[in-house]
Amino acid sequence: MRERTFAPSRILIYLIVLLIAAAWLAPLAVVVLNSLRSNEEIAQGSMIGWPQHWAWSNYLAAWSGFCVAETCAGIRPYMLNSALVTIPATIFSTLLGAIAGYAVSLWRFRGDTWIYGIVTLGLFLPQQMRLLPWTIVLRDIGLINTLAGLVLIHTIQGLSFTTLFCRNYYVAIPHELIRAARIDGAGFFRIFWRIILPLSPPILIVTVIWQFTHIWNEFLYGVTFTSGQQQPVTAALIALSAAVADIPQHGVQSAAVIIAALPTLLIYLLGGKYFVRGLTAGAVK
Amino acid sequence: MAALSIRTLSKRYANLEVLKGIDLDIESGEFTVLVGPSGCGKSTLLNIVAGLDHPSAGTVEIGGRVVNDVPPKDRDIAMVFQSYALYPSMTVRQNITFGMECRHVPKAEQDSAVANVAKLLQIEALLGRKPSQLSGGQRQRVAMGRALVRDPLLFLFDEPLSNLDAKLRVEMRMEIKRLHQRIGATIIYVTHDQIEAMTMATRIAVMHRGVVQQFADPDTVYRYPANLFVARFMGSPPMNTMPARLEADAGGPVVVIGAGRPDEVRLRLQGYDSAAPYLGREVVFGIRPECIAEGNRVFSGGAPIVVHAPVEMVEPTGAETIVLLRLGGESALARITPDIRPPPGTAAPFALDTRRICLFDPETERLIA
Amino acid sequence: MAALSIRTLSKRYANLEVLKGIDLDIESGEFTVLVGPSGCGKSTLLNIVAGLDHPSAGTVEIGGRVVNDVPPKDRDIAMVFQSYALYPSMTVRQNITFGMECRHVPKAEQDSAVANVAKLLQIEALLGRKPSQLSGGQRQRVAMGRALVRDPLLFLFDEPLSNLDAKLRVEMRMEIKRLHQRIGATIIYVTHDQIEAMTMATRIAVMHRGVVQQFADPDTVYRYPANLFVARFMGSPPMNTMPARLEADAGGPVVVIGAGRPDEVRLRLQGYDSAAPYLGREVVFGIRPECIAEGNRVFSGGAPIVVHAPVEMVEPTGAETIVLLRLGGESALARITPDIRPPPGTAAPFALDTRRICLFDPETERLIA
Amino acid sequence: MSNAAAIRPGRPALPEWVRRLPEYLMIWVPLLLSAAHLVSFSLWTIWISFTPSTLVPVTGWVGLRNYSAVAASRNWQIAFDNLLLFGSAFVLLSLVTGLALAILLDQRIRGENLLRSVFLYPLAVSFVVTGTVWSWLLNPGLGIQKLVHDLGWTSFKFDWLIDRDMAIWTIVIAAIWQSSGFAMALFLAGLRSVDTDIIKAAQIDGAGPFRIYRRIILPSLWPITITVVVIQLQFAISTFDLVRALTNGGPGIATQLPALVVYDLMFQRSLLGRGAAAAVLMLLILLAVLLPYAAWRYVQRRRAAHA
Amino acid sequence: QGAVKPRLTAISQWSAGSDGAAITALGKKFEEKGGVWQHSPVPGFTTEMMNKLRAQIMAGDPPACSQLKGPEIAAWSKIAPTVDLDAVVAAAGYEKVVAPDLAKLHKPGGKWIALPLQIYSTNMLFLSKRAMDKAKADKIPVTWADFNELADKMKAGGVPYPIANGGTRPDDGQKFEAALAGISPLAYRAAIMNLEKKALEGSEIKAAFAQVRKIADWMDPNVGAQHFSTNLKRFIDGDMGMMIMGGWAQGVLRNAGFKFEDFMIAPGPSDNSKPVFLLNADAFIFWQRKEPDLQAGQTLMAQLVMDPAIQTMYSQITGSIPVRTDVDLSGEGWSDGQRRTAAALKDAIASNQAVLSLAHNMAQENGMTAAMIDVITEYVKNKTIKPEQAATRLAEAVEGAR
Ligand SMILES: Nc1ncnc2c1ncn2[C@@H]1O[C@H](COP(=O)(O)OP(=O)(O)OP(=O)(O)O)[C@@H](O)[C@H]1O
Ligand SMILES: Nc1ncnc2c1ncn2[C@@H]1O[C@H](COP(=O)(O)OP(=O)(O)OP(=O)(O)O)[C@@H](O)[C@H]1O
Ligand SMILES: OC[C@H]1O[C@@H](O)[C@H](O)[C@@H](O)[C@@H]1O
Ligand SMILES: [Mg+2]
Ligand SMILES: [Mg+2]
Repeated sequence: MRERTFAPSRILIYLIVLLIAAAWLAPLAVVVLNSLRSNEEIAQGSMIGWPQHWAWSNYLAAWSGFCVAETCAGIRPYMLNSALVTIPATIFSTLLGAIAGYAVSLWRFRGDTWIYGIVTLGLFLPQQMRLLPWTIVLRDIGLINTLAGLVLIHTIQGLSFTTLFCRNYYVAIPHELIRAARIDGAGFFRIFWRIILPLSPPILIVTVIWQFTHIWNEFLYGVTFTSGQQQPVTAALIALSAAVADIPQHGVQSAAVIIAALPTLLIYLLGGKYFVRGLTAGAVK
Repeated sequence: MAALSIRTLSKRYANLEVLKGIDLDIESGEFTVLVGPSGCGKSTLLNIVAGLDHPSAGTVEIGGRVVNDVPPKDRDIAMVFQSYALYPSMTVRQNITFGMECRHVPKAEQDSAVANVAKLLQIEALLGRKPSQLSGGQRQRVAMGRALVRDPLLFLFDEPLSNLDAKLRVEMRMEIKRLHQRIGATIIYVTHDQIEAMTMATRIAVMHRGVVQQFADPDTVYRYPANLFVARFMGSPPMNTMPARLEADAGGPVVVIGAGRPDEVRLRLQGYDSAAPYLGREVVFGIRPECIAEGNRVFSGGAPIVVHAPVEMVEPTGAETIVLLRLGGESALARITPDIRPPPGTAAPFALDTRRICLFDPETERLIA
Repeated sequence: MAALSIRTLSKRYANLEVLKGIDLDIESGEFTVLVGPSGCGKSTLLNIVAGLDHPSAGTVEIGGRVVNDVPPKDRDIAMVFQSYALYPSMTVRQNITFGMECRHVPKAEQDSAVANVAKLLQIEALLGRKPSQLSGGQRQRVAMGRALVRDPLLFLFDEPLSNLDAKLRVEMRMEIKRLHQRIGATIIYVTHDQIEAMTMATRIAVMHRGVVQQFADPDTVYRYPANLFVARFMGSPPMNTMPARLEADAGGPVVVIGAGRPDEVRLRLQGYDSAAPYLGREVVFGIRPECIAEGNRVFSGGAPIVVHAPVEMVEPTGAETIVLLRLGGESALARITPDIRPPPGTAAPFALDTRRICLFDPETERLIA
Repeated sequence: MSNAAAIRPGRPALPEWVRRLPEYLMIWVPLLLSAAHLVSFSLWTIWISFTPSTLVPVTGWVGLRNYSAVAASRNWQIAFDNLLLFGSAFVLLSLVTGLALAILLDQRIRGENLLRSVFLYPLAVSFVVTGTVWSWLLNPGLGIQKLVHDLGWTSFKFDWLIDRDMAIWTIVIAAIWQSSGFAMALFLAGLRSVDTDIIKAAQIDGAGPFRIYRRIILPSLWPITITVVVIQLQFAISTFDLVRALTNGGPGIATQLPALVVYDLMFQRSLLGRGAAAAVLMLLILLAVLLPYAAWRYVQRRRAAHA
Repeated sequence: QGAVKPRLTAISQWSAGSDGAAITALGKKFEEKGGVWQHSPVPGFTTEMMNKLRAQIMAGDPPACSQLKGPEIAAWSKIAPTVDLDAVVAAAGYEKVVAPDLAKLHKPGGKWIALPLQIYSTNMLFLSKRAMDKAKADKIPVTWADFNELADKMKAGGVPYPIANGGTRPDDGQKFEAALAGISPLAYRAAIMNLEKKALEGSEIKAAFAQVRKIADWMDPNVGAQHFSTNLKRFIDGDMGMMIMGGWAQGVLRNAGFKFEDFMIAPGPSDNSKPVFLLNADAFIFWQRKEPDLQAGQTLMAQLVMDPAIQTMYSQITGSIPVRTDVDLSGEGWSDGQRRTAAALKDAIASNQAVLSLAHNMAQENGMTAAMIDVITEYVKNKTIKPEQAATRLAEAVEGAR
């Protein structure tokens, strides 16, 4: 099974794994290579190719050069917008999900299964369906066209995932721990803060990774509920890719894609190890 | 004054009735041991007393006040959980002080309390460690420390020594007993260990299927088990029980095992007057393994009855020898001195201490005498 | 022929040496019990024998063949895991036949083998169930069945009864012993239960910190523990050990406990000739609790030495009474008959069986005599 | 210890519920907000599906007209068929791929950490980017086919993207690339939590690696498999950005999917009522999948409780 | 102006390329006039722009002005109050210089509420000079027969793909509308603009589909769903011959650095030899706001949009032609193609052959358009569908979407 021997079968395993890994990396490789080719070069050859002249300028253009209408600042300002939405929404949805998951799994209260069932159903509700209702809600609470509105949307919608995964993680925590703390005189919050939270890093990493990438990559709400200079980075990316009134800017577009994906890629690279570990305890039951 | 009164307490989970009308009165300063087979409701009872679970019916009184609606932290209880339930992310010291922290005890007071308890439990050197860095026995002591640092009305211990090896168990047992004697605390203690139950309790409550079968001091429980369940549950190896007839004879009542067989065993009884109504009827005869000894054993107070019985199996345990023998065709275990090992397949003489046998009604399974 | 030979076997995990040069020769048909405190390397040893783990150095021979490079399935071993390790997705029957299926045993043969084993273990009614639908004891028996259905060179049992309650344990113990007697299998059996070790083994291997401390038959291990570790590990309560002086006296060697104290205890020794070089020196004196009995106990073969000792604590366990007393100022436990309960704080007479004491070198901690 | 004192008095000044108000708020507010938004949004959509709303929501009642219009439309029919095909192919293949990857990674291979990241990283990338990049790779005139042609093998053909019958498979490919990593992570977690003693027992029983996987490990992955299936299924049903960027429903309308139809009806065609009807139909499809799952879970729990 | 500083909040989907450049230039002018320009580009598709607009309207916070065109102007004007522009329009004398069909679209209730900004014909014919050379042709095709003949010649002359084109939904729609309008502008008007049942079942529709099939057969199948702009280089290189595209392609070509010598622009084929103009006009709709500065901004914006200088500037960036028929295109900065387009528009109006583009949402509201394009795009991509079948489906689709 999990043995380290040197048999031909192991060589075969390595071969297969490396082959699949290569296939998995191919799209990334293509984007990286294209980010270093000029638009003209790409237009002449295919989308797959080795750069003839390293077009580092693509990155400059992508980062701070290209124009979205009258703003010629590349994707830089949009990155900031995305961060302003993604970071708080990730933190809020994770924290609230952790508390909700904790309450549902370890405290049991009247109606908890119902509430929990409905909340998890949220994973399945198509988001196209929610666009207009959100419009009405944001209007009524005066948050339309604000980053705060987006933070609210992503926090509430994110609760479905974070609650589900935190609950599944917390049900594995022995109830005795909570009971001991109650006997010790600790209340709901103190138990959460002092006992549950210190045990949570693996699952929090899973939810943070998940929430961060989903919110960062979201487009529909991002463009609908923000204006002008507030738009998220996905809007800038789309401006580059869906520009009909221009010849394709594949080089710059690729560079922008890479830059825009850096935060999420980094978060996966750094947190990937814990991702599997966190799932080991959750999601499974 | 009763420190704890439980009245017609019952608890049901969905379609499972876990506790069925429990009544218990525990005096202040008593050391009550709760025993019973797995799943009989011991932990459930403890949890209800602690306020961690709600009864379906009945009341719990602590110190004369009904506490059904009092949250756990206001019941003034300390509890040690079977699983230790140490807070994994806290150090030993923090584990112990957490309760005081919750109660806003001043820092200086916390420190001196920890110092006292750590000294008592010999865990001074461990105060800075996390639970994961402790051995089983050390964890156990920390869990204890968390309870002992307080001065509650009631201690609840749920199988607190179950995970220790034999040596450490003996040590801890002594320590708890000493503690009880010193501070005179009221304690309810769950265990599945016979020796613990017998040695620590002022009274033992034997539970089975959500009902208290017997609540009495250890000697009574051991010597006069209220019914067959208690008889067979207490003691290891447990009491030998077998069908028998009670016959009247010139000299008084006689228990006949394997009546009519060539190897029939007849035991004359003395002082079992309450068995009179059963004369001439079937009974269940019970005798503890230690009441069957090697043939030359002298039991205090009278010459024993000696029978020759075939030996089926012999188990020397070091401190004694367990022998599986046949009494009137029925299997029985005997505990004899370690030096004697009768060869299986032969017959050997065994001394029976008939002053300490039990008789049960085969229908009701209750103790007759 | 040795069924299993282990030569200078060692195993290290990173910087932790778990096994340190183990040598063991186990004869065909032997029932070897492996005991030792938690973490001493018992399971590791079993795993290496089974081929589930690789030794860092040394060899394992089974049936005369070095098997270091033989995969587990070709070693002809059956193993019962401490955790049962039943296949959760298979029925009881499938769990039992899985090994035969792997070995392409014909269906008819599988069926009859299952039938035999199921009858033996009384699990016929359970064959269609999944492990999750079984009680602990039933699971245990299925795990057993999986091993017993085979006819291997070697059985390995890793604490197979550890999760059972006292009653079931006794039953299973008997069954395994009977099985061993019937099929004469070679067995290595890990346990932390004293009684199991003493009653089942033909030889006991006591391990401590990756080293075999003693490998001998149960009586020898119990009676002549090779060193203080073994002395204190075996037996429950364990052997009393205390510092003492060995003095020469007109009548021969005398052990003096608490020399010079008013309550000094002097015990004359008989037949401890090998202790001669220690005359006039400090030794560690060891006596088992069952060798200290009530004053009027007669030990077979000779009048006991009777001492009056202060009683500190009394623990009636039902079947006997454990007494904590002081011998020359040193604590010691005694096991006396259940009816006698000397009041703590007073002095009482105790009979000492001096034919069965042990003396240890305080430096090397090895048995002197 | 003195027993005379009764239980220490609590803080009688504040009733229990007031003292616990913050905790009630913390539990209930987020959960209720979440549940409320889901319930009310769904109800709102159901209501809209019975109104003649077009550009913006309006009141009115058109009965089932929106539903019949949706059901009768070619787009929906194609989308529905596609969902069956795409859904089952994607779920099955990503399951198999994820499992295969997990098993491979479970072989204690060197560089596991790196490889895990390689299989997981597509999750970090937005669907829009995935769709765009795969549309480059799969476009016969730009991507793989062109590359192979340029390398000299001119008869090579890989033009699923522009082939009506095969285009749906390009979405399958991209979706698998994007999300099998998640399945892998879950399966790997599952494999890693199989009790090693059980595997050892099987080795002792004489089972080889293949048999051990087939008979011991894989059966124990059932619960995880269900989780993976449910999550991938919801992914399949709500697939939207990816198709939009990869095929935009084409060639022609060959790769329509329900989520795309909903969006198209609601926002592109400004037929809110019909779009809502399509959304409700989608929800019904979801329920058709989830209800049996919920029932299965319920039975499992019951059985576990009784065991 | 005077008291308040004019301010304009605007939404459009023009974010990149010549579209982005043009609106940016317009913004500059607005600012030069002392205004505050607050443009919010919504990248992506028209749908996203509309989502944004709808959200703002539902929130009671519409932009002062937003991009919208064709029949959608009428539709959207029903959901929120718009600005009555009659006075400014009258002041500028704009009505006189706007084609009447076009003017109608921008005053749905009889009052001006929106202003067209630029005009494209969606059926312009772009010819690659190099491909023409390969085919040894120099005559610009006038009818579909000419067109087909030239395509054959190109094929024979070594142009692998006589037709250059994109494969998006509007691209496919354009092929059809160009074919039908070129075959019979009357049938187009009846079938597509007026949705007359008889016309929809007429033979012209089938003929148009047949012509579309020919066009599709001449295209590189690998184009798939790419934008037309992906293959502009191949077009210039003579790898591809002709492109039926809106005038904006000129802007894109110029923006990409190609020269006027490399290609020619002419009105799309017309079987009666008189130019057919498939009208596509971008416009701004003005939403009612109470804020004086926004109102001032709206007035300023309206004036700018109608200003011939601004329209000139705008069209020269994007490749469109001005809405105003009185702008002189003979001067510098205009291409032959634009001049031809302008001339064609004049001729087409005169001969009643200026019709509204279906593919670019001028002829019908979005729902109807999308239903019709569904049929067309499927037909283009699926060569097993017969023209007759397609015609039937088109009629059915119209019924279904009504
Ligand atoms: N939350 C629950 N829902 C349903 N049944 C429960 C629940 N908690 C406990 N039970 C059942 O109640 C019975 C009593 O449980 P309890 O934990 O009190 O047993 P116990 O006597 O402490 O056993 P053990 O000696 O094994 O600890 C058991 O049969 C158990 O399965
Ligand atoms: N894979 C491993 N890596 C590092 N240390 C290990 C590993 N496996 C076991 N050990 C260590 O080796 C020692 C011996 O372990 P082993 O399981 O053999 O103990 P044991 O004697 O069976 O104990 P127990 O009675 O508790 O089962 C322990 O200290 C354990 O922590
Ligand atoms: O496809 C690009 C073109 O689409 C047309 O519908 C718009 O009116 C133009 O402004 C735009 O440049
Ligand atoms: Mg319990
Ligand atoms: Mg072990």
